[in-house]
Amino acid sequence: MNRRQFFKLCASSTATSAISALGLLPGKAFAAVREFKLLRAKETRNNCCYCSVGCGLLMYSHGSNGKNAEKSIFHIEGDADHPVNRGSLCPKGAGLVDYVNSPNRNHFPEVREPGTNEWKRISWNEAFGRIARLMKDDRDANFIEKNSDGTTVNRWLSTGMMTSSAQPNEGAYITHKFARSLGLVAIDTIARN
Amino acid sequence: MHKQNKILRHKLFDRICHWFVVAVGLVAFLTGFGFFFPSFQWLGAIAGTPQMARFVHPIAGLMMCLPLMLILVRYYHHNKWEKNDLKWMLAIKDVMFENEDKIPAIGHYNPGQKVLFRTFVVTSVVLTVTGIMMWQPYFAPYFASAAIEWAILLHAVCAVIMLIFVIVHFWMATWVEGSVAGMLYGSVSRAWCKKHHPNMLNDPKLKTIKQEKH
Amino acid sequence: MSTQDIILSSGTSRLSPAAQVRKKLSKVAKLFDATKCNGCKACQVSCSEWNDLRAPIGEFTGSYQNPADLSSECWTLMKFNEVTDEKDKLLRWQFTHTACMHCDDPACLTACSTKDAIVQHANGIVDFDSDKCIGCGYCVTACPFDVPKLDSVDQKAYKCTMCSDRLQVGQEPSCVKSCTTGALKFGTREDMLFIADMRIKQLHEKGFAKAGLYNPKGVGGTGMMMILHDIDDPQSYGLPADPKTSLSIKLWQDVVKPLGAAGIIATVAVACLHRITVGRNIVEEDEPAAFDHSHPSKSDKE
Amino acid sequence: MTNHWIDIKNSNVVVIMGGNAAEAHPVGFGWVTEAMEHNNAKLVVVDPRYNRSAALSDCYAPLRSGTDIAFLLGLSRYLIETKQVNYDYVKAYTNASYIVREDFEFNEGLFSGFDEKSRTYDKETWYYELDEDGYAKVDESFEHPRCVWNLLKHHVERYDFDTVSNITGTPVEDYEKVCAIIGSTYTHDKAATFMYALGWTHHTKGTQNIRSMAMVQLLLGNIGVLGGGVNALRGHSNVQGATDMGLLCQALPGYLKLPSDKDTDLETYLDHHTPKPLRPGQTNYWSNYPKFFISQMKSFWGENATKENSFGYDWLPKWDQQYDFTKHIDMMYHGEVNGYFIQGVNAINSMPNRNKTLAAFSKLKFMVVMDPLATETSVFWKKDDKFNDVDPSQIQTQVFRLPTTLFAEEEGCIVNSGRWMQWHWKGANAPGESKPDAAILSGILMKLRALYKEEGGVLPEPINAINWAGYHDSHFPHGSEVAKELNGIDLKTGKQLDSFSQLKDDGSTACGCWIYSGSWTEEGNLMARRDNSDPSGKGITPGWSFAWPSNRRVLYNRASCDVNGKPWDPKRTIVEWKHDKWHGIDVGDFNMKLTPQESAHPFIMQQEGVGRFFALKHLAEGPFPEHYEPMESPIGTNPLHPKVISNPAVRMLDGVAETLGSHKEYPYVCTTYCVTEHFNFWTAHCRLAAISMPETFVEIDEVLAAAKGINSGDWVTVSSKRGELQTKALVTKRLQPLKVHGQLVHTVGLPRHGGYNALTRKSSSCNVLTTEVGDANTQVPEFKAFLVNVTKVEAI
Repeated sequence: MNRRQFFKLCASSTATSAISALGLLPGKAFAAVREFKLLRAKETRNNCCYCSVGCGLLMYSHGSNGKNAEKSIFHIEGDADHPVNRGSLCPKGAGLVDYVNSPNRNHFPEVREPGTNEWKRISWNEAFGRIARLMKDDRDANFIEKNSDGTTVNRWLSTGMMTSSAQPNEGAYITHKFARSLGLVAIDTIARN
Repeated sequence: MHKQNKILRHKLFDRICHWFVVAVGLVAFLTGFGFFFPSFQWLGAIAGTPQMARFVHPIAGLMMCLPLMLILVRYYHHNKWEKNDLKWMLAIKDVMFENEDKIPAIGHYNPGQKVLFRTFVVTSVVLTVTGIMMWQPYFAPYFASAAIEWAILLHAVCAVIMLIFVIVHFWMATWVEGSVAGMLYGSVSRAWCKKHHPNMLNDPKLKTIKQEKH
Repeated sequence: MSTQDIILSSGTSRLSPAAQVRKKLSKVAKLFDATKCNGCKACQVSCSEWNDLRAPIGEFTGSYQNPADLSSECWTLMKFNEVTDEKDKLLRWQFTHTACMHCDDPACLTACSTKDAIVQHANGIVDFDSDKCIGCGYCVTACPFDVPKLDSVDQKAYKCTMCSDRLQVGQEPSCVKSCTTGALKFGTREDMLFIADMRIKQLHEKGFAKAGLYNPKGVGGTGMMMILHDIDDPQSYGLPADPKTSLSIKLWQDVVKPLGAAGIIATVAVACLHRITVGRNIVEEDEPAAFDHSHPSKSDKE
Repeated sequence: MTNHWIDIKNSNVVVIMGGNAAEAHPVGFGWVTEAMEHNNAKLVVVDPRYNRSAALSDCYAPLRSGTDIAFLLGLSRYLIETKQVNYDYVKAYTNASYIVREDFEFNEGLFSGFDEKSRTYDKETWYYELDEDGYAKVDESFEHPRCVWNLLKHHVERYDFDTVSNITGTPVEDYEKVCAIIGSTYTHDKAATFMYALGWTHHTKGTQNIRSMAMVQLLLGNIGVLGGGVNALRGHSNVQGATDMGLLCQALPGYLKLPSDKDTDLETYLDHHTPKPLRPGQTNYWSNYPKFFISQMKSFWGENATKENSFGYDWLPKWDQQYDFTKHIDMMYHGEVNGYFIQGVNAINSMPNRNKTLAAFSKLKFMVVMDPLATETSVFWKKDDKFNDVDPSQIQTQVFRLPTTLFAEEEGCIVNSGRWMQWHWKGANAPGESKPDAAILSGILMKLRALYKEEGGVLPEPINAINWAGYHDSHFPHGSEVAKELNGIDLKTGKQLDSFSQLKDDGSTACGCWIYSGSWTEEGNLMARRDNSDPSGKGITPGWSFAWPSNRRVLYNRASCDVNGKPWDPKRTIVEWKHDKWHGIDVGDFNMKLTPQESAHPFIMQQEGVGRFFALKHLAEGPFPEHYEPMESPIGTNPLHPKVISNPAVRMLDGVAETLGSHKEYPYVCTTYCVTEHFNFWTAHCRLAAISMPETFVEIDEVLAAAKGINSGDWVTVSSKRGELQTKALVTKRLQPLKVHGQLVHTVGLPRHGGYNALTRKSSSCNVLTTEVGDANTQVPEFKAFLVNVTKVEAI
């Protein structure tokens, strides 16, 4: 139970229960100064995912880094060692913990079937299988091996890709290899935008 | 004990009001005294926690002041200033030292009690008004900070005055034996009246009662 | 936290002063330089992040200022004011880092109704102990900067702690750490005053003739000092011109309390003395009257 | 960025124009305040809005959105006329002395070679006069009438103060102040830096905006020196990396080119893309193109790339025209596209012209959205009041939404604007079943391989040949494996390469991206280095991460000293020739084995090794920048040449011209931007950000607001030819009407953070209004200057 929840509990009991219920609360529940919350928390270095200043981050997650603790990030602050930001962060960076833990994160592969109005949870295997099927059908039907001059062009124009500009280089390179090996030309990135 | 005829001094409704005021007033005092003298915050422990004391205090205060004002309205006619009153006041020393022969005759209430009455009128009204102004979180947000600050000051001043007068009231009531019984059971003896409020016996509306027990 | 680190404490009389062994600790301060601030709100967000505060998501109310005001869940707020310079008619967008000023002579602490609920640490930080706070709201009304706010759920007062939890382990406050332009600085008060002095000289050279340090004497100086473009017009930043503990609070604490105590004690003393010296006041004639049957009983019910 | 973030502290004048660093790059802006406080630098902000960068400026000048070129060419004219030019630098390191072909012309807004029908130029004449050896002719005396210097002088002559003010709306006194401050850095001991971002690129002439500035910097001698440079602040955290990785329709990693139909075979392709030097003795670094390309093919196809099959050259798709997203969405709109992958982009909010994009998506057969967040894009088929007015039953698109990890949940390298390749580590597991993008694409690829094996099909060879064998788990290539692959390996010894200078064109080296070579050598992962020491005190931290290329922090740094290797300013020494050797605080951007005289051509990636005032054939609309009005001009004319109003070479897809509004119907200039509190559409999902700015709005100046009876907080309708949206008004002094060509032009400002599927208040995104007309070279859409009307909503 964190401090806020504790307050809420106190408040709800104030509103709903009798004097005696509150009388049971320990007299010295909290010290005047809050405990420093990062002691011994697992610290990981990272870089901000927003703009290209590339500020250094220190991310703090629950657990000792032991195998049984599910690490989840509860605090992110600037890395004072980083030569560019020297510990500082802009408001977006300072609020990163709520981005990582956003209630709007996607959790599972889902599909929306044509004409329907809802998501259906599917397995990764099903997702990969269905996407590959759709791709192959389209590629086999619309792949252009030679242009009108007879030059080998090997392009596939009826499928395209809008790629991420926040994933690491390594993911981006995999993306590039994936796309070009299939013959995709129409790949673009939000670098233009 | 024998049955005796007694004189009705306080009607049942007024007595209930009085003791209700005493009870909630005690709660208001215990929960409120710590605000003024934080060293006595432990008095508020009767509410459970200091937070609960803060929560209870304005409610107890209001529950005290409203019946008190009701009593005050009902007792208004007993507390009109009379001719003899000034003489009595001047003879206060004799009153305190029981020089009975030198004390001017007075009625249902003596001028000292009338002063007490007036004090309670003023303080209860001020306490209610200022108390509401500073009542968090329900009313205070509607008032300006400066107004609330003065309300806090006035509230404290009135509370202290009221407390002092309550002490005096208590002191007098316990000193003048028979008074407490009068407020408890409503009646006082004819002799008690004669000694302390002789003019009361001249009241044409005077009522006597027969009591089974003392 | 050791009580020896507390040099001022609410609700205590002079007869039982707080421990002061560590009074020699140097006081710390935050220096906010309005001339270097660009209103990015990093301080505001990192404050909420560090202190685990999440104010409700509000709505646009005609300004970049969001939330609209400080609250129990927003301890630091950037305020935005568009000001036109009288002299050269140039527009100035003024940003005010609004948070607790950590006064040396804190009105909130003076006004506080509760023992130890507001303390001043040896480093000068004014801190609320939410455990002890009873929610009377006296600090809310007393603060000349309108900083403390009651929480709507637990009814306790909250405000910036200057990250006393970070300070305790030797770190700077979260807002200062995040500040992107260096408009917020943290250090000993001596150092902050020195830096402020240098900076103001630099500003004077740059043409800000009225630049100066906002460190109001009415509250004994503050643990958050501000460099303003125009020290003669703090109101344009949303700051009071002459903040101080109000007369009513002073009267209440310094006059009414001792007088009241004296009055109560005197009354009780006189009563006791009277009782001892004068003795009982008994109506002796009462006993014979017991046999008086002249008046038949009547109902006392009205 | 040619320089890097910390280097801003060395500047004497910082110009923020075409960007808003304080709001979009706040921590980077911290280095501006550093320069102002410790280097007594002056900050100049030129922007249509008095924004949070302007709030701290020493000098602010408003300008009408879309007129930056006039502003900057006027500045060039001022510098030349007042002789505030760094002549030593201009003579030595620019093409000012080069002689241009005789048939090159500029008349009434058009350069020679324009074809009215195709709206394109035949660029033949935009070239130097060559001598018999194929080298460009020069005139060191600058006397030749067709030397670049004289052409330039003539070209900018028209941009006097009044003309500029008449076009830009900038009051002359403000303009003069800006010119004087920037001009002061022409001396050797002063440098100015320009910080720009989408404010310059989001235009139909974005590239020329930047060129105009680069020309100013060349005149002042501010490129390649500490505190100077051409500094694109860049947008997303790894947009630099995404560009390095060639995630564009005509690119390959490392700024290599994807072959086109004209590159019929490997030999032709290499010939087309390997430039010849234009002056004797030039480094002409692109002459190494074959080494970079063949090594990349070895990385792509592994052992399947052999000399016999031209290293798999034919497996690469070839382009016949530019299939950027605007074009591809147009194809989608016309029913020519069946499938679309969207990876970490909220396309429905980001693409220009939302209504068209929505219609286009609705025609897809399938869409695959890979995103950590539940974006509006993934639910484009779902009705949401007026924000997304669709009928799901009518949309036959199969949509897959695949959860991905985000930065905190994966390891790898991202590249900041200073080209620092910074390695980051995983701090937590992603929620639910999320997978990294690399794992998802690998999963699909493996399924495809299986399907092709089972069923056969069209050209399965490249799908099977693409090199996945090097990854120990073909379903999840790890960051470290790919990073090593990008660095490159000597296939004979199996050792990591130290530098791209070791690359070979015979297939004996493999390297994914030549510019990244040196980032993961036999010494280990250099991107993970964390030594923040700055021995020179100039902000160069060679032990922190790895800056491509070759850990070089300031590009073109040979230009920081004169032809003889003596620094222009001893306080700004980067490299120096001393005791017959090069010394320096940074890795020299030239062959440090050469003598100063041999290496005196600092722009080594250019065929002639010098900075170009005259851009040859590289840009679509001319070798010199010229002021053209935005496609939607509030004055409806071009005061310089009424016959050529807007960019003549702009690409106009069929049907787009009809979606452009006129100033009679839509009289106000609208510009869109980010505010400090939000990052595009991402932070709308972040509670702390949503609290600090819960709702979007439109900024309106006081004069316009008074005329329309609008108060702050009132609901208004903003409409363009393409759509309309309702939002609340913010009436402010920070916007002011500008006097342009005899009329008062009002600018309204619209933050681009609207969305309806997040934590912030529901609102429409600004792309409801914007047009897909984009820059003639890069196709970046016009988000900064388009026309709208504003009306008060009486009841809502």
